[in-house]
Amino acid sequence: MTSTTTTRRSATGSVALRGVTKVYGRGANAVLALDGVSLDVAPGEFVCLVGASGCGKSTLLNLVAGLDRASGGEITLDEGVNPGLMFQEPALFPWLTVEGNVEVPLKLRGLPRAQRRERVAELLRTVHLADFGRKRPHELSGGMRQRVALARTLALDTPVLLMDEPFGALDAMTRDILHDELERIWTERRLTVLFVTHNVREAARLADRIILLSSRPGRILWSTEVDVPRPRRIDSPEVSAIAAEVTDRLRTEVGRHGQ
Amino acid sequence: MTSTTTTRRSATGSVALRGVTKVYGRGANAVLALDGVSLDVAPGEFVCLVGASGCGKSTLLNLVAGLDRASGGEITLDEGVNPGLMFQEPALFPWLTVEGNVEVPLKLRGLPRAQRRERVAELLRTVHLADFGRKRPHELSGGMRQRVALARTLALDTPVLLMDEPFGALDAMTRDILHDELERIWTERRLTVLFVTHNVREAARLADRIILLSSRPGRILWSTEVDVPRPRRIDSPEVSAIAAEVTDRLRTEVGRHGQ
Amino acid sequence: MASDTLTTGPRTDAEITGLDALDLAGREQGLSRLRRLWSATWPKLAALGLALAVWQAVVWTGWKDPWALPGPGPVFADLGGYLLSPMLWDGLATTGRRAAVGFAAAIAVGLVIGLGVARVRVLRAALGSMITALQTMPSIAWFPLAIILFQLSEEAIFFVVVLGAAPSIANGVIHGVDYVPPLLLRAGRNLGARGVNLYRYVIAPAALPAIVAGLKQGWAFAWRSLMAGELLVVIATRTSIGAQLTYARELSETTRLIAIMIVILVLGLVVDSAFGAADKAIRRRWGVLDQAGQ
Amino acid sequence: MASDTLTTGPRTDAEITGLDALDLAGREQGLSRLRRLWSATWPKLAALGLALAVWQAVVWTGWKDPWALPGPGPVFADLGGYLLSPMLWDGLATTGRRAAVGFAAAIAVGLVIGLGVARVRVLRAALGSMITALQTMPSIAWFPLAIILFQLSEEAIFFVVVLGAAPSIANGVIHGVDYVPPLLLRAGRNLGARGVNLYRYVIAPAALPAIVAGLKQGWAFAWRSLMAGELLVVIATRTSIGAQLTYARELSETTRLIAIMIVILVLGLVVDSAFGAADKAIRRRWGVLDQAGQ
Amino acid sequence: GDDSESAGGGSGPVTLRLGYFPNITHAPAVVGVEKGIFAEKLGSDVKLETTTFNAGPSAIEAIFSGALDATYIGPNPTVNAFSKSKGEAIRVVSGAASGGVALVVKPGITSAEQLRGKKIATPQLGNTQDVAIRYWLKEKGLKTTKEGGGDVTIVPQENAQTVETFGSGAIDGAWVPEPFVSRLVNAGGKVLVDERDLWPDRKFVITNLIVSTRFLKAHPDVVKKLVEGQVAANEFVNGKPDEAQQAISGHIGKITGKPLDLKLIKQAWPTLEFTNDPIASSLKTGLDHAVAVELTKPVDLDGLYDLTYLNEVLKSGGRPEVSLP
Ligand SMILES: Nc1ncnc2c1ncn2[C@@H]1O[C@H](COP(=O)(O)OP(=O)(O)OP(=O)(O)O)[C@@H](O)[C@H]1O
Ligand SMILES: Nc1ncnc2c1ncn2[C@@H]1O[C@H](COP(=O)(O)OP(=O)(O)OP(=O)(O)O)[C@@H](O)[C@H]1O
Ligand SMILES: [Mg+2]
Ligand SMILES: [Mg+2]
Repeated sequence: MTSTTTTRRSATGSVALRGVTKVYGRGANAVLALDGVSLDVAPGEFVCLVGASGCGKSTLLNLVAGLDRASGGEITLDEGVNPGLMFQEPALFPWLTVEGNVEVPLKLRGLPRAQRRERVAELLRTVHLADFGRKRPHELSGGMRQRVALARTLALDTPVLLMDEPFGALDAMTRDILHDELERIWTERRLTVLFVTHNVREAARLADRIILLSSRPGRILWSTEVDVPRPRRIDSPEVSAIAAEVTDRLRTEVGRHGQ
Repeated sequence: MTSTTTTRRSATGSVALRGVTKVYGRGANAVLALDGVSLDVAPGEFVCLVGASGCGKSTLLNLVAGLDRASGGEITLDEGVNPGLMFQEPALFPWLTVEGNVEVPLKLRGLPRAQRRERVAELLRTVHLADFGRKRPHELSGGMRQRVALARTLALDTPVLLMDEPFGALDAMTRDILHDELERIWTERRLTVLFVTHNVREAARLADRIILLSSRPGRILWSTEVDVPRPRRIDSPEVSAIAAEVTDRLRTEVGRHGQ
Repeated sequence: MASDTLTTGPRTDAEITGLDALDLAGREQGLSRLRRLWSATWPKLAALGLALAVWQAVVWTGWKDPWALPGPGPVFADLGGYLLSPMLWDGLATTGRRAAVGFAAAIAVGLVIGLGVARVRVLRAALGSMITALQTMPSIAWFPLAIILFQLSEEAIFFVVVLGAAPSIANGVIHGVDYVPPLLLRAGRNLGARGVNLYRYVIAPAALPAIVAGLKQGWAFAWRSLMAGELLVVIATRTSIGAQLTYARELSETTRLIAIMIVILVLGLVVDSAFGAADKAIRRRWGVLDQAGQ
Repeated sequence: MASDTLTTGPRTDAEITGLDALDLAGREQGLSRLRRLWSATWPKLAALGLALAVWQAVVWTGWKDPWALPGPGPVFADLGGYLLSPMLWDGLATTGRRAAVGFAAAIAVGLVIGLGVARVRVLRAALGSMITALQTMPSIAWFPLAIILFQLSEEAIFFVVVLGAAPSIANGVIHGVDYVPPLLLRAGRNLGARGVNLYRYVIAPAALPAIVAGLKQGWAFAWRSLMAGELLVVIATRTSIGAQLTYARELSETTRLIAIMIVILVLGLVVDSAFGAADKAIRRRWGVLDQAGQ
Repeated sequence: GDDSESAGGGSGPVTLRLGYFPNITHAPAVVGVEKGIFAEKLGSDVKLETTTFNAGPSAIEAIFSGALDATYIGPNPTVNAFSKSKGEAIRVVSGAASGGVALVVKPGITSAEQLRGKKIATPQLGNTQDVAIRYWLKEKGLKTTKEGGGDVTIVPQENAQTVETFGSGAIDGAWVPEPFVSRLVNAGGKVLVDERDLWPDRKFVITNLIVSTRFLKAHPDVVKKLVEGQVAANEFVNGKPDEAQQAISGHIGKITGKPLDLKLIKQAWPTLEFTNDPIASSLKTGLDHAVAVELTKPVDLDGLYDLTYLNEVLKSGGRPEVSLP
């Protein structure tokens, strides 16, 4: 196994994976979580990764985010890009107010206080939470918390957003609304988004491109461009049709493990 | 406010609400959670209750389940019917195995051991978990846990099933599969189901009838029969169309609170 | 398609704020401050009254001689005198200072050991269960060592207090650090917090509730060790509660003994409510206020 | 419509079992038993070795006279003799029995008070903070009351032990009952558990982990109270560890004192690991085994 | 409390609950118990139950609460028990031992003057030894204060700790009773003052026998037999010192788990005198001294002694009676 190299080019938001492999554990217990995944994400592209449990979606995002090291292959990000990562849970710091949470990455970057304030206010406006800055996370609903988490990630001022089932724990209505919000922010900021989901309809609603991963080992199985014009609606027949197609492929993949 | 009466008729599975009202708290803090809700559910009918947060969906189910008392109105269940209630979380007892969990209602009903065993095995087969009886809840995935919870509720041998967003916390694929399962069990056992959800598509996928509740106070706003033949598919255009219609009504209702 | 006949535009702000409003509605409620205070106070007063009544009744039966079991009357008379005497206040000052210094030292030691054990795998295996075992060592066993190390100085007292309280505090720290949700750690790292910053911004605040619980437990041990340890070095210039307690016993002053017990109990209540308030404040901020406490 | 061209039938069993298989895959792993044991043991042995080396080194410097600070050699020689003498075992038998009875009584009292306070709002307001305040009362303060109530019998010792340990246990019970997830309560009620059955099937098992934590804490208090309390009633025919400890000190038998301290520490370790094992077993069953412990 | 009532009930066999310390200054009690002298004198009608204590307070608490009928005890707790119960709870019915107290200091110190600026330990603030050294220093012109100031610093602490602190050099001397005198001497100390030299006839009380007033009223006959036992025990102790020492060592071993070193007993023995005279005058004088050094307020000791039984016993045995000053 050769070790990974993470090269950084000067540009914005592109992500490239070359034969990325990840093995957890050693010896008899070793799990091949990712097996030679190669993938190019263009700046500003919205890519959805779809796959059954344990196919290595989270592993892939962790590798791109730099929270873990690949066992082999190469991950290339643009010079100075530190991707922001969002999880299924908001992972807000309960001891800080909403403002405090959004302020953390700014503090860690050493921004002066006045600038921080301004930036926090702006970010909270972006996620429609301008009036809730002084609340604590537990005083908010799940959807609001996830929006705070989004604002906090945006505070990193990074062109690459990695999202690991960010809306998986929300109810359908809130999720619909957040889809609109995310789409708006993505367009405004020209972000590159790598979005992991179990939810095929969600993928069809959001993605420029859907990538289907196989399970154990995780490999790219199939991918498709989503050519439905935006703004889209999750109930629309076009989105439903794409969803149905991906669903069937996913089902086949899942069924393969049931025999 | 007159107090509620819960009459019990001799028959199976019908549920009737007459002007049911529920007030939480007193004085200035009082919240009118339900305001004169009347509803007739026929034996074997599958009714979905849809509505935004806080419209009293859970309150309504709790009242029918007898876990709380209405402030006014009348709830009528058939003689001897103790409705089974399922929650968004599986609410399994972590200190018991899967079998132990399913056995609890049987034990509480005083069934002898041999009969209990047989019944548990049968119920676990029903939910496709025959091989997992000796596992503990934490060793299962979310979808499997929810199936155990379903088996445990079925062990009550009740004709009325109350479900409070039972699949809300599951991923889309698992949810799809459980929709099929629930539909199968519902058909086999001729259950009456009162199913609460935020998810309009889910309601359109499952229901004979969808009832839309308004928020603060909770009232019946609108209802519709779902005439799509079964088996249905959640991505199908017919289901999507119904979902889209309900969504729009729901949005309007939600928007009303944003002004 | 039915959907075509419906609105399909992007969500309006009204829908977002409407959803937020519905989600948050009816979250906070509460009795008036005064009523809460009253409903928290009267059972305490009632319990106190009941205890006094039973005590007085037992004394009136003449079950024991008054010098063996004095009644509330003489005890409160003595307590009154005691409260007015400089002896109590000097003693409280000394004992309070010792408790503060000793407890502070115990916190320092407990934090260092706790962090070490929590983060260093080898230390955990080596010291982990030793920490709890140390809790069962009675203070008196440490007296000789305290004297060897610190002679007849107040440091000897602090030593005993630290040995009594530090294990609980260390356990609190270990528990707290162990249970920092890994998700928060990952979030913190992704936001740019590494090394010391990770401790400052994530681990320390996340472990705080468990640390406070450890401190509370440690206080009980510290105080008990102090009461014993104050006999170790009776610096006659400084009267102390621990010494007064023992002398009251040695001089068979049962009345005074009970008066001192009341003082200790009141102190315990005060300290407990201080910890309780800290705990509650944290829980409230963290949003994990228990159902029962509401 | 693209969807029409795809399969639309109900899910096959293969899909369900496939999903289950994927969901559960790679859950359990572990080192071999032997390696785990070794990696848990060597740091302890190393720590022990280090402590002994430092101790011996200090003794060799001649910093203190050997009667003030004996070295490991004489202490272990004495410990050897002590281990072979009936005195230790008689003492252990007596003290162990007292600890067992006292702790059992403390559990009973702690459970009753804990349940009462947890379920009865008035009792909580009346006694809640009193329970923790009682923890700070040193054992010696209870001696007169113990003698008044129980004369010079072993019950007086038990009384002191109970007063030491019951508050912790009660707090554990209160904490446990408070934090029973309301969802489980509602599920239990819906399944037909009311009254006693609700306690038997839901509340008691749900509160168990917190109760065990309370018991563990209570044990430390019980043991310390016992060490002090055993001096309260020295029954000539029954030697006890607590009495031996004090007499070793009174007779300035530093060697023996350290030997007894080692015995107490070992006992503490044994009891701690028993509680640790219980706790771990429960956590494992409950599925909340901590990340750090794995 | 019921036990004490039954003890006073009169009908049936009477139980006498006797306390003592496993200590050399309690030699008559230890020997009396070990050799069965009390049992013999009390006869079969009286059941003897013994309890040991390691400090005075528990014994007094036990007497107060009716858990104990009689106990051997030092002068200090005697006075406390008497005054705190307003003269009601107890009576001294016999003496037991005298002497056995000394000031042990570091070898370099040879005079009182050299104690200036030094730290001297006593067993407890305000107890007999504490008073004794303060009074002695006062007479030598050295000032002490209750607060530990003055020319010599007095450090009250447990005797066990005194051995530790003397060994580690934290104190320069101690005014303590046996066996701690001998232990300090063995640890390199030197006796500067033998307290006997400060008293008339070299006699002062170190241990006496008290009974609870209630028991005394209910069972004067039993008390008399107890006193007979005490007198007999003292006779044994004085008559067969070797055997007595052996008994003490063994008995202490049974209780503390380690026999008291026979050499230590032999070393301490000559400084003690086992007498039935409670030496009431020394108690009184000690109290006067305490008042003089401002450690106590005057206490009225009237009625503390009830020596009628002792004198009856002594008289019937043809020994000289003792009298109160
Ligand atoms: N720390 C780890 N140690 C060992 N195996 C791991 C670890 N993390 C993940 N795995 C294994 O690697 C595989 C991929 O895991 P990963 O979490 O990336 O999957 P996923 O696609 O995110 O799944 P899910 O949909 O359940 O979130 C799984 O089989 C998992 O069991
Ligand atoms: N125990 C209670 N005390 C006071 N108010 C309550 C209580 N339970 C519910 N409410 C209020 O009653 C209203 C209805 O609550 P309910 O939980 O039934 O809503 P819901 O439709 O289930 O909402 P959700 O979609 O969030 O689950 C809400 O406004 C809520 O704040
Ligand atoms: Mg994942
Ligand atoms: Mg609800």
